[in-house]
Amino acid sequence: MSKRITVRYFASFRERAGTETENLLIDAATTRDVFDRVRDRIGPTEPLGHCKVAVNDEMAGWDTHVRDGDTVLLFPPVAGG
Amino acid sequence: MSKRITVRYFASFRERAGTETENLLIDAATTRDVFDRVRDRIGPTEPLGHCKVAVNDEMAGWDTHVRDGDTVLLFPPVAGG
Amino acid sequence: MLRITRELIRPDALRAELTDPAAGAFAAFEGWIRNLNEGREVLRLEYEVYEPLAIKEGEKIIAEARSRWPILHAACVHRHGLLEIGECAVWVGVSSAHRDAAFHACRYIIDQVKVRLPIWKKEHYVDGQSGWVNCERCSEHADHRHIGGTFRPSSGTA
Amino acid sequence: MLRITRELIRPDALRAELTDPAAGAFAAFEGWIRNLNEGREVLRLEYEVYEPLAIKEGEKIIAEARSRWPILHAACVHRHGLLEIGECAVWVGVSSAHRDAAFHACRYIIDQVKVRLPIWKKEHYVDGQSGWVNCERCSEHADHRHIGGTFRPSSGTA
Repeated sequence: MSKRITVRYFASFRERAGTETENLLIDAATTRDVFDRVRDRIGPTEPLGHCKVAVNDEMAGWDTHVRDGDTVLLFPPVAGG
Repeated sequence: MSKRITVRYFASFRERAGTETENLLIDAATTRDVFDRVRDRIGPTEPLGHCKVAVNDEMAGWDTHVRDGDTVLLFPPVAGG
Repeated sequence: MLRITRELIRPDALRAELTDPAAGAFAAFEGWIRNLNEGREVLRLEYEVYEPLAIKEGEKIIAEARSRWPILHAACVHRHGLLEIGECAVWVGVSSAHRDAAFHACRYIIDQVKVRLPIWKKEHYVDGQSGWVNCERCSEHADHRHIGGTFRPSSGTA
Repeated sequence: MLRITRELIRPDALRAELTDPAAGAFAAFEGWIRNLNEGREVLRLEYEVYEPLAIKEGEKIIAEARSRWPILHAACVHRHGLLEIGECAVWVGVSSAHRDAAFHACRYIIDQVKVRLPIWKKEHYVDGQSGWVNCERCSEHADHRHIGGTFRPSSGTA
């Protein structure tokens, strides 16, 4: 069953996606599924383990389930400091 | 053979000696001997290993030899910071 | 307390916020923009911060430090925007009764901030090129570098 | 650089002396006068410093830190005279390319300064009494405390 997922891109992901936000209608159970779909669109990225993800402004894992209407934030490797 | 040794006292040692400097004419081969003579005068102190000594403004050990005319600085346990 | 700011970081004012009559020790760390990274001359750095989650995660890190060491006060401020060489990108300060706790908590906070906060930086080089800085941990794995030619390992501050 | 001063310590001015375009990290430590020591309420502390040897020994400690870690600049300033609660008794700052060296060198310098420099302090208590503070290491041996009733273990800052 397809879900409406809003994806927000940051830093290098945003540059490669060419947009900050997009609304996808996809078959996705987890954040990992969302990321896989995104990689089909923007090309290869750093390995999953180096990237981070949040759902509706809460840090999440790659096995976190997504629901219809969720906003998934995709973070390339962070480099604060 | 007796040596003229100038002893300088610091902090609690100075308070107990009642003076900052004194000139002693003593039989002393090492700084340890000087300290022993001083303890005869000012009473028991913290153990040798907790105190420090300098000769003529150079940090020294308790086996450092003293010569006629030397100035021996006696430091009670230090507590900087 | 974790703050994100576009203004210059003022260590003296921040330090004053951590004073306490019961504090005998204060440890601080600052990350400064340096002019060289991985052999390339850096002109300036551009920081991107996702503020809502950076603050949430930063507060969590500070709470963790508090639960691990007996500290009195701790704070961290991170810059956002365009920074020049020599500017302070991040400040961490911790006050405590004894110095061991202040040192350990300060180190813990900066280490965690660097790997957990949603913050990215793009280096602008003297030669006109630019590139996103890879994360500190990721850059330990040389095989994952330079995907697409725009990723740079290591970090602008240290 | 090690300095002894009777003036207030100004961390911001000292920090500015350690800046360097190649520095990505800066670690600092401050010892503050706290209001309680070993359960007794402290009013103020009186520091005595034998300056010629404190400077010599301090410079040696900083040189040792330099030889152990790849740091850029390091400095330490210690107060002398009468200090009130909350005042800074000692400041240590270290800048380096990477943070690990700055943290380690900063910790090394303060640890060594506390046990090697010819500096003593007398605590003045709220109840009117006063006593010399015993050295940090010595106070680990409870059997050597309170000789003559005037020695106090532990230290005013931490």
